[in-house]
Amino acid sequence: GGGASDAGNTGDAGDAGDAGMQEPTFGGASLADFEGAAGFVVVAPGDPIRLGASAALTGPIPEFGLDIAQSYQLGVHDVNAAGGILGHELEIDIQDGACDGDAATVVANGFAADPSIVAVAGGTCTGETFGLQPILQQAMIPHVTSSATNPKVTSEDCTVCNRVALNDDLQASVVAPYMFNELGLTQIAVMHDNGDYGLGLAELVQGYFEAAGGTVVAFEGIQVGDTDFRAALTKIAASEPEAIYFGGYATEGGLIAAQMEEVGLGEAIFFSDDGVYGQAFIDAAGAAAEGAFVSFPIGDEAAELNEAFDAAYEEMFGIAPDDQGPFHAQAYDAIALLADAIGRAAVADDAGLGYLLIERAALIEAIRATESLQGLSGVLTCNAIGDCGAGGIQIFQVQDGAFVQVSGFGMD
Amino acid sequence: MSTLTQPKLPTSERFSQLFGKYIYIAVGIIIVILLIGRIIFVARQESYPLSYWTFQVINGLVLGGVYALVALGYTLVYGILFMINFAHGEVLMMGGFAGFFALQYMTSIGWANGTALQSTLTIVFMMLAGMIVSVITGIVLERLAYRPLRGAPRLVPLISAIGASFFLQYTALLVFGAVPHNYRKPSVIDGVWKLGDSGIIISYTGAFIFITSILMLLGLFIIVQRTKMGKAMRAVAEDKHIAALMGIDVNKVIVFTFALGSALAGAGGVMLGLHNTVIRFNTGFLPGLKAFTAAVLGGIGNVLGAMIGSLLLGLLEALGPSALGLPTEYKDVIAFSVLVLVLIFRPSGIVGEVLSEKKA
Amino acid sequence: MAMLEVKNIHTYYGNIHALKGVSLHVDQGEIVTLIGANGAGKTTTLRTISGLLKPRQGTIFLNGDDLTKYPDHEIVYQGIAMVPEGRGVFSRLTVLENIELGAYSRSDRGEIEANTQRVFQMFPRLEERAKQVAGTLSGGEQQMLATGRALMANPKILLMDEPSMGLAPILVEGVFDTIVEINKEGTTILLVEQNALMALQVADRGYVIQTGEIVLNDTAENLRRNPEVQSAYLGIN
Amino acid sequence: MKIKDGIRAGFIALGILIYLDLIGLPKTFGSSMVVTFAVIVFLFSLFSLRTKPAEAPAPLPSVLVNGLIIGVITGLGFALITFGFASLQAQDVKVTDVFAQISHENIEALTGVDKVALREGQSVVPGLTKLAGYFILAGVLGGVITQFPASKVLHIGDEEKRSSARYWLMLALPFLLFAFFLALRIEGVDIGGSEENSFGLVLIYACIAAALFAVREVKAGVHKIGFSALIVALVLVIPQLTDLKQNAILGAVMIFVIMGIGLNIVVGFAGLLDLGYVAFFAVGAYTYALISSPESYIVVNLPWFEGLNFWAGLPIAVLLGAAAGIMLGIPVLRMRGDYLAIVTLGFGEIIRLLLLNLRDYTGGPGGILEIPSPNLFGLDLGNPKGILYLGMAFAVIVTFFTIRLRDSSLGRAWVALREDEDVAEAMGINLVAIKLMAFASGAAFAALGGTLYAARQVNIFPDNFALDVSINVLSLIIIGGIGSIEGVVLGSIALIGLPEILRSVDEYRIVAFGALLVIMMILRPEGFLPSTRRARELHEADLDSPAEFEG
Amino acid sequence: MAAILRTLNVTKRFGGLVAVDDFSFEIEEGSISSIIGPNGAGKTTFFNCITGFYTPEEGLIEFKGKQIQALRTDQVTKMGITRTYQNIRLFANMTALENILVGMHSRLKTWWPEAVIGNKRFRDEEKNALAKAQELLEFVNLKGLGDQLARNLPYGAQRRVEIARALASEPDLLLLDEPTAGMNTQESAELTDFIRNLRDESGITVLLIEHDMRVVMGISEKITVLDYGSKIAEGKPKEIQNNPKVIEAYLGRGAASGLEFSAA
Ligand SMILES: Nc1ncnc2c1ncn2[C@@H]1O[C@H](COP(=O)(O)OP(=O)(O)OP(=O)(O)O)[C@@H](O)[C@H]1O
Ligand SMILES: Nc1ncnc2c1ncn2[C@@H]1O[C@H](COP(=O)(O)OP(=O)(O)OP(=O)(O)O)[C@@H](O)[C@H]1O
Ligand SMILES: [Mg+2]
Ligand SMILES: [Mg+2]
Repeated sequence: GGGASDAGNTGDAGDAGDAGMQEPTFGGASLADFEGAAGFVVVAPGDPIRLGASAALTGPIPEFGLDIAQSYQLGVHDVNAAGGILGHELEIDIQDGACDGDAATVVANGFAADPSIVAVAGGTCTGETFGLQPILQQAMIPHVTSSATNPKVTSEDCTVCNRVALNDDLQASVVAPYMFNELGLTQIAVMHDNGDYGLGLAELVQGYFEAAGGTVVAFEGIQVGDTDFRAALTKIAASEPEAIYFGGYATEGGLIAAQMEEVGLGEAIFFSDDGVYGQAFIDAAGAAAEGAFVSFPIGDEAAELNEAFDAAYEEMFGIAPDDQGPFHAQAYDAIALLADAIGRAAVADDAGLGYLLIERAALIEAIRATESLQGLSGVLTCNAIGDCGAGGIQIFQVQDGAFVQVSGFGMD
Repeated sequence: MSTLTQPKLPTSERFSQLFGKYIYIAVGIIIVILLIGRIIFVARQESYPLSYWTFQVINGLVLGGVYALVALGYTLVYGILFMINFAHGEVLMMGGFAGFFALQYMTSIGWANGTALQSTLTIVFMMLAGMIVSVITGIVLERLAYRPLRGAPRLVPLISAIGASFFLQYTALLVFGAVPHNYRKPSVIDGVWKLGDSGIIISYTGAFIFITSILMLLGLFIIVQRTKMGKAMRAVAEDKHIAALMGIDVNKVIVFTFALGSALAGAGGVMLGLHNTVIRFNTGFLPGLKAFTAAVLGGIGNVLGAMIGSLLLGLLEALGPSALGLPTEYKDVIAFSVLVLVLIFRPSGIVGEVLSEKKA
Repeated sequence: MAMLEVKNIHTYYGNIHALKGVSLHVDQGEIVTLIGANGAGKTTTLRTISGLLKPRQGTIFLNGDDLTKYPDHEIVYQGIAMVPEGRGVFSRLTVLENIELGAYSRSDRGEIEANTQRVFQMFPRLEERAKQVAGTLSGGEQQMLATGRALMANPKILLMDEPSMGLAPILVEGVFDTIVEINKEGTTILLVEQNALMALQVADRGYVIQTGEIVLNDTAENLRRNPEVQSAYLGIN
Repeated sequence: MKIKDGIRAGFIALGILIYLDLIGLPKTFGSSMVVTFAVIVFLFSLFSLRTKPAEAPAPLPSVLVNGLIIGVITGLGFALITFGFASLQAQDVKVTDVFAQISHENIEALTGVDKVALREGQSVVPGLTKLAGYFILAGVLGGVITQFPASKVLHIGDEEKRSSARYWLMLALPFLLFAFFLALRIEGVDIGGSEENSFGLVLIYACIAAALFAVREVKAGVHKIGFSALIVALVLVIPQLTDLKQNAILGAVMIFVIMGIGLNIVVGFAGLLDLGYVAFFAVGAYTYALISSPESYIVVNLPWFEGLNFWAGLPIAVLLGAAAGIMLGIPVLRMRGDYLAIVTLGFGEIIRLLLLNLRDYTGGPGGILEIPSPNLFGLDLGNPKGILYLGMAFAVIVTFFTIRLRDSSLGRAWVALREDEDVAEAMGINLVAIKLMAFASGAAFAALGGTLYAARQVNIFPDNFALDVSINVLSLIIIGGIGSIEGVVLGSIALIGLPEILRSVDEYRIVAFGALLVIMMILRPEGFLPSTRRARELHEADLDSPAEFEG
Repeated sequence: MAAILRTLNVTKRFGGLVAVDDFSFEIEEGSISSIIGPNGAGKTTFFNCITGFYTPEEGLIEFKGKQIQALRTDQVTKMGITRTYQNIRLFANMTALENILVGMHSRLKTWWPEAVIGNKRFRDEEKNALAKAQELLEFVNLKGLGDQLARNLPYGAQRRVEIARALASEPDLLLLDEPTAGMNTQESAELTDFIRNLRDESGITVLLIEHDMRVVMGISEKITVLDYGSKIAEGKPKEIQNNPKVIEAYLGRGAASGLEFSAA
């Protein structure tokens, strides 16, 4: 993309030169060597460091997208409140990725065309993230997603791909044995929302549960947007499961939990995933939420940080984050992780004129080198393929209308 | 003249005749045989008890009842204006929201879960709120988006309706927020009947929906067939100009039709909320689409057809996957396939339009 | 004073100037006929009087009351009913329902009942077919229905647009017999006809319209004798 | 001008303002919204107070009074409502539970009183008084302006004579816009503000749109050929000058142009309403994906098969698309009108659901990944620019094909079919053949678009093939002008290209899209650049009568 | 002369209604014949059976020695039968010329790929078709009106375009359904002459349905009378005119038929 070398910072750099100031150098090399060069971003004094973001503000799950976008904003706000990065403010350009690969292509190309974009947060959905990746890879812009949990999102081939969300495989490998061993369930039914996330997870859970020695007596999908799942549940009820595991999101999860009783599955346990965790589930399920199990990567360990976050979020946006969506902590952490990595990868100019040089390759490496960063979702450490999610799955149960952690597997 | 013998068509002609008329029947018979075969096979393998099927029939009827309330609105409007009111699902959604806020209010003053009377009044109040808001939405829709287009070719109001549908959906998203709004069933209607040991359970809301939709159908039938307004509606449906000659205020009749359809949708929205306990900005879309399908399945423009189509669609969705031994994800594939099949053999739906097929 | 007074009306279809200042009048108890070639504007004149079209210019008075100020559906309340071109029965409704719709503008139940009986008396065929769907009636029966339906409004003046079109000769005779009969019973009639011959036989007076303008206006008797009319509309040369 | 009119106009304007308030514009755009609202009131008064051309001009006093009424109603009404919301907020009632956008920010933007102050009891009345004052002023101003001769410009003249100056200006306009676009790229020039990327794209759109109108207007003969050549040259250089994002958006526009031309055959020419057009798009995309991606079921399960490249996959995908078109065509042959619409809609859903549910073969919701992108003689076209050029080439081929068909007896037969199916058949037209031909060519083009789409996206999912694609394509051919190919291009720009620019305005985009469809249908149902034939048909009913006659 | 069209025991039912009842009939090549009968007698329905809109439940229809009762409309047209309609059914938004070109459809031989390539055969054929369409337009006295939209033409002209369109398919048998409906006396007379000329010049066989007795009696060589779907009389105009059955069922006193005048 050579067509777009005339970005805003060129003009500013020129102004600085006109003012008769000293030409900045980086490790002896002059500014001109990096200015507009493909692999580098130069931030002029007073300019912000710019991030891009793709969030699903429209499409099937706009409430989650909005939650994530607001958390990004809060994250950026907090970084700046703490003094920014090496004296520069952080700025974020949030675009609507619409939970759709198609939209993401345009969004990603927009970021790729903008030489001042250093890194990208997002996307919200897996398809959207897949849409971002090839383009960002080509442009050497690293991204961190906070909610795309499909195992394929990170891989050895993709150097720019990272996530703070946990890989579904881990979630399934913890949850399934828990059901079999701790809860003593031997016959479960597995349901999914026929979405990329829900189905992927449901299949993994099925595999692990059977591997642990249990039986999956039914495997049924529902359709997002439907609100009456009684027919599917009736069919499941015929195979008399002790529990239903559901892979999907809160609205459908809540409705399934609520409708179980109406088909005679009142005694069966409802068990679900991190997409379901949150107040939204309890609201949707009503009384039926009581006793349901949900796994989620954030444990009580980070409770205090989260409380502070929740307060700030509500203050800023007028709604409690749990009412908005499940992924705010991870979204906030994505910004924190990027800020941390940029701080490590950026180089100030030799004379301290306030210029900042960020080598894209260095930033990509810096992200992967993240270690023990305390975030809202736990302690973040990235591995070689970009999985940075806090290292544990905890299991919660709804008791008296609130989530209570009942197990803390995988905690370091 | 008696020398005329039986037809001897050239082979190619004969083939095209076959193609034209008999292939449909042949394919139809084959498909039906295959389906029956499959059902028998599955029934042997799975051996669900009878109570299971009964239960699914109940599920299907309730689902169909909801579709019917929406489909009746589609059919009414179609019957008069020959336009597909694509935004009808959104009218339902608006009613659902109104019902939700009404419920919130009634809950906050303690009526929703108060005495049986208070609780019943809560439901009445919700229904009224939902119907009023839906009626307003429907009338405004007609006035702004459809009336200026009356007399234009069909595509034009269709596109306008699609536009209105997007507009309403995303307006709701913006105004009410993206988060789902969850109904809490008022106490009188919160509960289930268990039918002995059969395992069959009927929820109060389900029964409520089914009975209401039947009552609404009857009411509609009486309005359309017996009242003066109904006669005016049918006259307007046939010819607006001649209806005007009779002294019928065509605009008033059309507005009334929209209001009637919207009221049903509003009631449907509230009942959907009560039954499935959630309303969102896009809640109207899928039921709208299904109800539209149901209306066409039954024969669009025909009130009875809408009812039959809806119940059939509901039953198909509930029973189809089990009967064919497929996962429930396939329910919509089954439903749409049946739609296509039915229309192939009965191009104007099960009950059909009353129109004659006179061609020349 | 004339019962119906049309003064200088100009009516347009989009940009097409269909009526260019038509004036005519009909007196109480008369049969007046309007004849003219295809597209001359006969139907347009009737549609304008009955309110289906709004003239851009000109006035229409019925017993001194300006009709142009009423919307189309209120015209019938003023006492004007029309038998539209091509019959225009509601083909999916039954014969009886069609007739009931004719009385839509009235609410005097007893009178309506009596009126229905009168229509059935005039057209016994309709009573036989009361339950039949109108679309399946033959052309002649549909014409009877359209006429009967218009009479149900108890109009002061009845506008008839080509009631004989497409009918078998024997039915055409029947239609004209009916027109005379209705008129005898006291209904004023403005009759548009392609079949000028028959029309001029039953009418008191007649107007000839050509490309949106009235070109002749005389008693029926005189028009029949007029050589121009004879050659252009009566097929006599 | 009666007082009643003013009151009515006032309440309508108030309704619009409240709507804009409820969807959260003040919150999003901050205090500048007060001024914007006042401008809206001003414009609204101007338009509603302006007398209709036929009537005599309204006297100043009556217009002023009515302007005042509009101002007072909007001003007081809006202030009152805002005051109500503010009082609720001050008492800590959560208004956002019902109206999600009426937050503190919203109140602050309108009254200048922030949250803390509000809770401490600071009055919002001064802020609201100011607001009401603005509105009243705007209303009166609107009334005054109507009296100026310049405002008569708002009456668009009936038949403007096309002067030669106007003619040449029209021809020059695309080039002027293009020059403007070039000027943007000169260093130091900063005309479009910070969103210069979007601004540049808008200029490109305007340039192409102007070119489309000009091509239609230009006199036949040498003029036309020369002018068209210039336009082609211009279009060919555009991708060289635009950046990645702009090219990516233009690429998407191109894909929709290809599909639009295809659907235009089905709906515009043959008059068959197809609401499931996306099915063929999906068939093309998935066919290519299945036979090319190393991750696909076919390639994985056939040890000897390594997957085809783009050029080998393309014809297969297109042929399968055409076959799918015929397959859908056969059962729906006997159906008419709305039944056809719902069956095709159902068919589209069936295809999507099958892609979703036959997960062993299609990858289900996980889609098919790593689809190879096209290559031409070693040149990698797998980037926005390459895809755009490829899309333009395909669009040209498809256009050529379509025009040739349209001008043949087949084209005439389609028109006849649309006008009167029975009579068409009686003219010796084999309805089966020409309907299937329409479905097949429409489907083939959609499949072509689908193949290109898959190659562009690299990863495809069933969700990419939902109902809204069909709706978009249908809307764009109608907005553009049904039956015409220029119309398809313009429609794609308007409905696919423009919303992309607004991507950061998120939800408002779709609300605006919906409103646009409605307004467009009311004001100009034949679209911007209709074929003359369709324009005629659509104005058939446009009569000077209270209730139109159809026949 | 040989019979060009023969029908044997044709019966067409709609539900319980027998619209055409066991109707046998033949017309000679090059003749002009009429079918008359009361409204709803089944005349139009019979036309629809011949042209393949309806398939009769019983009976055979033979055209030029081949059976056609099971053919589709377009196939019937290709064999050489075309028709006009009781209420004019032109393609309203196409020009007069385009209407005629569509009528020519069944005589055009090129295949669509040729159109796409634009080869010589295609171009020649288009050119010839256009020339022939102009000729037809001239033949029906509408020269110069080819570019008018069909719906903007005067009624009489529309009738003639409809006939030209029918002629464009080079038919051997032309079916006219009430061609003079809605015309005044003079216009009908013109059309009658036109039809007679048409037969005389090109030898086309004409079968028409008509309620205007002046037209029917003046032009027909043979008249067949239908009532309730079956034939009640057949013969020369004079015979029919005096047939008491026909008078009772159809003609009446004769006042409305104009016969009085023509006799006077
Ligand atoms: N709906 C319409 N749209 C446009 N023009 C019309 C319409 N109806 C009639 N016209 C035109 O208005 C003129 C008068 O038509 P009108 O129908 O009044 O004639 P008419 O005298 O009733 O003829 P006919 O004997 O055929 O019924 C004609 O030129 C006709 O083409
Ligand atoms: N598609 C149909 N469905 C049911 N009945 C029909 C159909 N077509 C025609 N009919 C009936 O068949 C009978 C014959 O109709 P047809 O149109 O052939 O009459 P016709 O002799 O042409 O009369 P007219 O002189 O009035 O045109 C009528 O009673 C008519 O109502
Ligand atoms: Mg007329
Ligand atoms: Mg007939």
